[in-house]
Amino acid sequence: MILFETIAEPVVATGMFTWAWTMIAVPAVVAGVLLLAGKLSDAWGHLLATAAVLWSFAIAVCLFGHQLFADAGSRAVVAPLYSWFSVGEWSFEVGLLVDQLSILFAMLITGVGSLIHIYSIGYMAHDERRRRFFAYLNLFIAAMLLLVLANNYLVLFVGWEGVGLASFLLISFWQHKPSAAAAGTKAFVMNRVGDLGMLAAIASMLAMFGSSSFTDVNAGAHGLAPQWATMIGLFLLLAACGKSAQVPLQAWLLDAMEGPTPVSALIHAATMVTAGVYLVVRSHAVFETSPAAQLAVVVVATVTLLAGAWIGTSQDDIKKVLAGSTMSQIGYMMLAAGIGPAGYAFAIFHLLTHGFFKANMFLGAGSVMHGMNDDVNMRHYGALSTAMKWTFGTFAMGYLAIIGFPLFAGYFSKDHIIEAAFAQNTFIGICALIGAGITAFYMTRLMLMTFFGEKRWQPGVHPHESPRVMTIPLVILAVASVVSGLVMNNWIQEWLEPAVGNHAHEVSLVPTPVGMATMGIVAAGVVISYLVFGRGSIPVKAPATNNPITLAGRNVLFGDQVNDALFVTPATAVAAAVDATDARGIDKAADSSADAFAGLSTQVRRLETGYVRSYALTMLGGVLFVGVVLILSQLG
Amino acid sequence: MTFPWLTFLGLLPILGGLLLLLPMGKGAARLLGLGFALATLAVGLGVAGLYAAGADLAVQVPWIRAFGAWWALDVDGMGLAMVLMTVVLTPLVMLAEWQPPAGRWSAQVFFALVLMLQGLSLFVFMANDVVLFYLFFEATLIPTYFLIVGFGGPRRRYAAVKFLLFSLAGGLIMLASVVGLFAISASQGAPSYLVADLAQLSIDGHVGRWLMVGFLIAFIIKAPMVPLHTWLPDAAEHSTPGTATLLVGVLDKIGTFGMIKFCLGLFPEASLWATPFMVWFAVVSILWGAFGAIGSRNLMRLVAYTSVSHFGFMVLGIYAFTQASLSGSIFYMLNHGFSTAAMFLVVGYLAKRRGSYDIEAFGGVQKVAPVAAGLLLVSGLSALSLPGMSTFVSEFMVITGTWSRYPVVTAVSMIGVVLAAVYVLRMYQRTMTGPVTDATATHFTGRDLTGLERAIMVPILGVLLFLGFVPAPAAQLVEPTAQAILAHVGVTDPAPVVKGAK
Amino acid sequence: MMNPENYLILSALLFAIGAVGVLVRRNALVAFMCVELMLNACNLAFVAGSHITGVLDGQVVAFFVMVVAAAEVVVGLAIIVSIYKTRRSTSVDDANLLKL
Amino acid sequence: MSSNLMLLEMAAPVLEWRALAPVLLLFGAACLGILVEAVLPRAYRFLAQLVLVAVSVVFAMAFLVLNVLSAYGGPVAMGSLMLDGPTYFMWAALLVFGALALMVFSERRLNGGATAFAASAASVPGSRDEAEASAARHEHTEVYPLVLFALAGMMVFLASSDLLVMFVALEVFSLPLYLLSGMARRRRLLSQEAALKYFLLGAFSSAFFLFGTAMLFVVTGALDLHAIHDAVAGTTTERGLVFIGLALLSVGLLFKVGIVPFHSWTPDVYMGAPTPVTGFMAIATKLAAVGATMRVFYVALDGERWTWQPLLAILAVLTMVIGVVGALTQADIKRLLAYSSIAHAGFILTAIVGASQIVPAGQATSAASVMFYLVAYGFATIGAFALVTMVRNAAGEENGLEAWAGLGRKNPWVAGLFSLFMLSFAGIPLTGGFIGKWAVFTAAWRGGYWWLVVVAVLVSIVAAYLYLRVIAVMFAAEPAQGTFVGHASGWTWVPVAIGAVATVWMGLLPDQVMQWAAMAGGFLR
Repeated sequence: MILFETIAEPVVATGMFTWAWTMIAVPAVVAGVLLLAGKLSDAWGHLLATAAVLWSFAIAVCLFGHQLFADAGSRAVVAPLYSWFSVGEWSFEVGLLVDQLSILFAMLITGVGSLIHIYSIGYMAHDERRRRFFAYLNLFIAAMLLLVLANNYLVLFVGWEGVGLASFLLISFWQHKPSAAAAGTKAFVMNRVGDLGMLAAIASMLAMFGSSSFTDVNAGAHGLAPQWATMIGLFLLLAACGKSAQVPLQAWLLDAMEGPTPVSALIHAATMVTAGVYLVVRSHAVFETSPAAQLAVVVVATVTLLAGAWIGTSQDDIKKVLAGSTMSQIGYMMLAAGIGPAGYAFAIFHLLTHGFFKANMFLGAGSVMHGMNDDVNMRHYGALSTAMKWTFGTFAMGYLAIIGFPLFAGYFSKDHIIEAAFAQNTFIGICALIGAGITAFYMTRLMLMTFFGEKRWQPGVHPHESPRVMTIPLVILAVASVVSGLVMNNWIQEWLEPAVGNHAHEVSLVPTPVGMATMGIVAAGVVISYLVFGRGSIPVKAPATNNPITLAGRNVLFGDQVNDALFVTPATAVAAAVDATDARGIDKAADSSADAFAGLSTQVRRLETGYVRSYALTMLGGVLFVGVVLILSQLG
Repeated sequence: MTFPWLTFLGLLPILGGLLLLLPMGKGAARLLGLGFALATLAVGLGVAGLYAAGADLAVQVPWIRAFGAWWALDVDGMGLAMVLMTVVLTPLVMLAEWQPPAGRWSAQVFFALVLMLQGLSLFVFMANDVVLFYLFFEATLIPTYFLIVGFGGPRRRYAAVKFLLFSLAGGLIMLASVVGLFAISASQGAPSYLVADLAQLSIDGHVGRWLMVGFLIAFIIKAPMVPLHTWLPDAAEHSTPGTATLLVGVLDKIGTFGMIKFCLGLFPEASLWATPFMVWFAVVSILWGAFGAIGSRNLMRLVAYTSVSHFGFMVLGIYAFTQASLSGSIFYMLNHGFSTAAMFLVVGYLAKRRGSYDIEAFGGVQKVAPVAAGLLLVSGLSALSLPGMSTFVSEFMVITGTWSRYPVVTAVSMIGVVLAAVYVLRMYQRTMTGPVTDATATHFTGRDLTGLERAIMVPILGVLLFLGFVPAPAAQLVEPTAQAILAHVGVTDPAPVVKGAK
Repeated sequence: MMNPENYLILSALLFAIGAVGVLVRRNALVAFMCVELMLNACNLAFVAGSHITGVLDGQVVAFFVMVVAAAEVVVGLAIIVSIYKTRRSTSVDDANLLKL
Repeated sequence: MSSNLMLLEMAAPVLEWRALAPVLLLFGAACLGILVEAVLPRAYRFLAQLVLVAVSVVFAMAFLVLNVLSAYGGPVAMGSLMLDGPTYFMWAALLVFGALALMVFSERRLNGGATAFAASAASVPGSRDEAEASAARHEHTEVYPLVLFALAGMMVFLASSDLLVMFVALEVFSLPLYLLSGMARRRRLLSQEAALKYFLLGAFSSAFFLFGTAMLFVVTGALDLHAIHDAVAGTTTERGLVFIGLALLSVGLLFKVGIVPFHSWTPDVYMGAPTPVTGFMAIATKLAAVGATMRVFYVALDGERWTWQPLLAILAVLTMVIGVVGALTQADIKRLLAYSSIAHAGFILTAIVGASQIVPAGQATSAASVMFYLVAYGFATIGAFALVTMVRNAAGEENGLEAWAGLGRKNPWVAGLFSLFMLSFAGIPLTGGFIGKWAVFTAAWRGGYWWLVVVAVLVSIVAAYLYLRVIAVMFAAEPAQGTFVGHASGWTWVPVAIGAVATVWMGLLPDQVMQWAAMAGGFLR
């Protein structure tokens, strides 16, 4: 379906919109200041950083307000900043596109980002490197905003890599832990694999269109040869897989939980990992030109949503359960994005609600850990609902939202996706449905293991509620988890239509048959989970099992093993082979040719016997030689 | 006649170097050396200013009349980029090597050799006559040899000889081509070694190919490309960081510089003929170098191997024959100089404290020397071409430019981008992170980088960051060279496939 | 009268004998005498050549060569005698310190 | 000597005194030098010889310049000598190198007040005679007249356009060199052995030269080169004799140049001879022999070029390879330089093979390239051998390469200058050696011998290692015990300095010398 003509050309920024760049610049500059100023800024660094994000948030809100009251045709605004470079026929501008899609992201990023900054003031209070943490967070905010506000793929890519860097820095923030350092490296490298897709996509766009701006690509996409449309689509999908931890590039996300919990909440739940979804939606014109690429997205998404859920069922680490859940939920978003125009708005819708409730739950988990001496093993929790009332209450809101309890945020956003999936393909729909059930199962398991049942606290642990600076963000996010679905349900489709070219569906609060089925499945999941985990006691050590499903889940579906077997081991072997070839092949050849010359030299020197008569003989031989040569040259 | 700025620019450091050979106090020698380097920097910037103002800087005086060789100097965008890189890096290297390693030759000699090397390199980048180029091309080897032999690590003799022999081998093969050029030039009228005159001859066919191959082999060794690269890791490992910086950052650029100026400039037809081979050759270098870096157990070797990989990208860009890729390659040359300098110098700082370049010898440094670790990370990020660093822009130009002509080749070469992340971050992970080892605690506690060491890094990283965000000046500087070469070769960019998209 | 070319053949033979003599004789004096024989073979060739071509120069050359040979003898003997005084041997094979 | 049967009356020979003045001055001075030895007391001989040498060389040079400036040339001495461009150029070069070499001969400070020559060459080594002569501070000032004879002989040799004159000149310059080789003060056994070998093989080779001449004479009835050229061109029947003549003649010439397989004497003689003499021989003999070789091949045998070009090409390859490879593992510096001189002869031969003789005005012929090469090589050689005399141990000169280890630390100047000369030998740019190498390769390629250039270039790579090894030993190795750099006087330092300056000058601004060479580039027939 060709929908490009519905997309309005963005207007050039005026007034408030000319300030848009400060959203990015202020956190970026603050990050630089904090890093360069060093210890001088230890005392006030975190406050400055928080202020910087609040500034960005304020701008985002103002712009959003501006757009709300502008007429639909002039909502999308482009703010050119400067010409980055140009070469040949290609020119690369740095410009911001503040349209209906990006402003939602900007608000999510800065809004959740602000809350997490505030939360972190408390969470990281005792860390001696807190200033550095805030600098990295600000760096992330700036890069993420650049990613979503860019008006062309290249600048997007800059942000894309920027968030990758920030993610690396923050995952391995506690560098003295080898596991954290390794996790950071792993995340960056696997992201880089995805980045190849991005790079290839941009290169293809340049080759195809001579430009990488969204406008040009969207306008030209319908002219693509099918195979190139598919190629570009697959490249973009690869990029999205890397950033959004979709199968097959999913393995880094669980390890990324080595980072401080606010990082997990902000980057690896609410914002960065959803960038893949943003990319696919942003590139809708390309995908619409290639059904094959769309199908690939759908397949990847479905596999991931099930895989993530599967992982979530078997992990004991609270953050890893949430991480599995994140994978799964992003799978839903990707699924929606892959479905096509029918799903774009739902993808973004779920992305936003997920941003709220998942951030909420991650911060909640952080709060729990804060009270449990940074223990993450749920088997050491239990009965925390009384010890941490605020945490429990807010976490419960998030829980209800994610399982899709009626009228909570997830109820709207996820149901729409499942419905759209059914409309697309029954099998996919069933998979999505099953995923919802599993989600309910593992989230209930998490709730039960953490907040209910008997105390399984380790000696010396005295759970306590977190300080206000941490609970207030939790409350705000909990509220968002509850209401955001209801607020946006009717509005978002229409709002996004000019930006992503979706079709507005009629949505109502009354459950459709699919919605009813979903509720039924979710209820079943909750009940089964209760039957398994709610009644008996939970062993403090994970019981040994031969159940392949559990084993696979605990081992993250053997993603690391697969990567090791397919990539790490061969790469190591190749590196060793290269080393050996250089040392024992090329160098040996060079050295032994030197030796050969030395040997030859010894032989040549033997001709100098020291006997004058042999010299004379050599001369006479020379005379004969000369004669022979002369004769031969006459013959020839 | 106007003042011969270019001659002056090249002679100034050489004179300084010769002056430094006279006996004098150590302190005075170093200050004098630095003074000459700074003066050269000033003159270099002045030349850049004149160039920007559109002044005609060309010098052309008969040099060896019997052979039609000229003392011909001129700069184009590429030349100026290399000149500026050289004049900026030299004083920094001097500051970084203010105290040469104990038990080696004196700082005075180091400074003298560095200055001579600088002057000779400047002439290489400015020479507009093939013989003149060749003269300085080979002459740079001598001070470099002594820099390795006089100040390097335990196996410096082996490394220096290997370096010199590989380079000389290439250079002498090139000499055969230089000689051949004369024969052709002389047979077609008055012999002239001026690049412009030779370019007019359009030497095609078998002769052109063979002559081109002679040049190419020299530049392949210089650049260095697999399989003629093994001298570089050894040379880097067994020289001081400052020497390695000049060697890899400046001297090796002559390889790619020469490919553009001489292979493409003099033998367009033959260069096109060599393209399929060179493109794959470049890809092999990219991957080989990257894997070599991954397998390295020594920091200097690692950086050297990364350079092999990066040179692969430069060569790929050159032989893709698009404006983007070629401009990207030239820009890459500039960036790589700074990026490698950053890597080598930081590695040098670390090794100076630890007393070893072995990766295994480090661990947990970040905890006790965060600034050193941070600078290593930033340098590493520039090596892996992170956006925001100028290296990204150039690598992007190379990749996208090449893609528009050879998508499959480019796709294979892009594996190198991932491997770059692997070798940089693994190195960082193994040396800087993790628990603080005993050795680290002993050697690094309270010994984070000094003010001078930090100050040295400022201009290097500053250039990388500035050109990362504002690459336009550099891109504009190098693009005319790329355009001229492509026009000379007679190749135009592939047009966008989808018409009217823009 | 004999064919003058026979003289050339003779001179070539003498020359060859001289050359082989240098190769096979160990005594420096004898070896040197063989060189003299070669020179004289040349003289013969010159004179014969003079006869063949009818140009008198060849005969003149012979005189020059004799003088040169005499000079060579002087120098040669000086060297051989001095080395004999040192080594008490005129075998060229004993003079074998300089090699390789 | 051009007379024939019809004209039997004797005409008084016409001699162009002014043209021949350089040669005659040297011969005269040499004869006077002999008289000095006979007449003056020992104490005054050294000074007197120096004065004689200085006066004769300076005036010879002055006449030479005068003649060049007044474009005075052509066949002289009844056609037996040809004063053409190459003659003048190489005469000048010989005079300069001869003068520099003689300065090194005069060095006495290094050796505790004695020269490098035996106090009494005639006395038995280790005998009382010798000890007494040493104690009495006797010295052989005969070396000066000997060198003057050799020098004059060389000048005649390369200028002669008559094979008989060439033969006589060959002997005139060879005989003094045989003697000089045997006069070393130290290691006299080696020195005498060198003299013996040099003499026997030299005499052997001159016999070949003479027999070759005879063969050509038999065919052509002529001795002067021009006539031979014309006659050979007209000969169709006696080709066999022409070839024999050509081959044997080449042996005599190539022996002096040091071309493989006629090179065997070189390493032994270079090693055994007193170092100043080696230095002198290394350049002067080579220069004269190359000059004469070119003259014979280009003037007399030009018509046979298709015959001898492939031959010389093969010999060039052999020579380069054997010279370079043989030097690779040498442990004695003089022997190493001897092999190196063989290699250089090979490089020179490439240009001779190219035989590009007719080029547009202002460009370099083969001869011009070769002459430039020789000059560049000569300055480096003089300097290098002068430096070799300075590296010593307690007993005297130390030529073992391992004993040179770490010389760079002990005396950076000596090691640095020696490295400069090594670099010039290796043909590294910024030295005259590079320009020379480039010039000869160019000449070879121009003559169509591009494959020879490729081979030469490949050999140069190995050659570079050879010289590099010496530099590495001096700079990179730990200093050896017991070796030191002796304190030399200006007699050594001045030639070194001149050599160094000229090497760099010819590397950087070779135009002037190249112009001279190019102007002198053609042999007159």
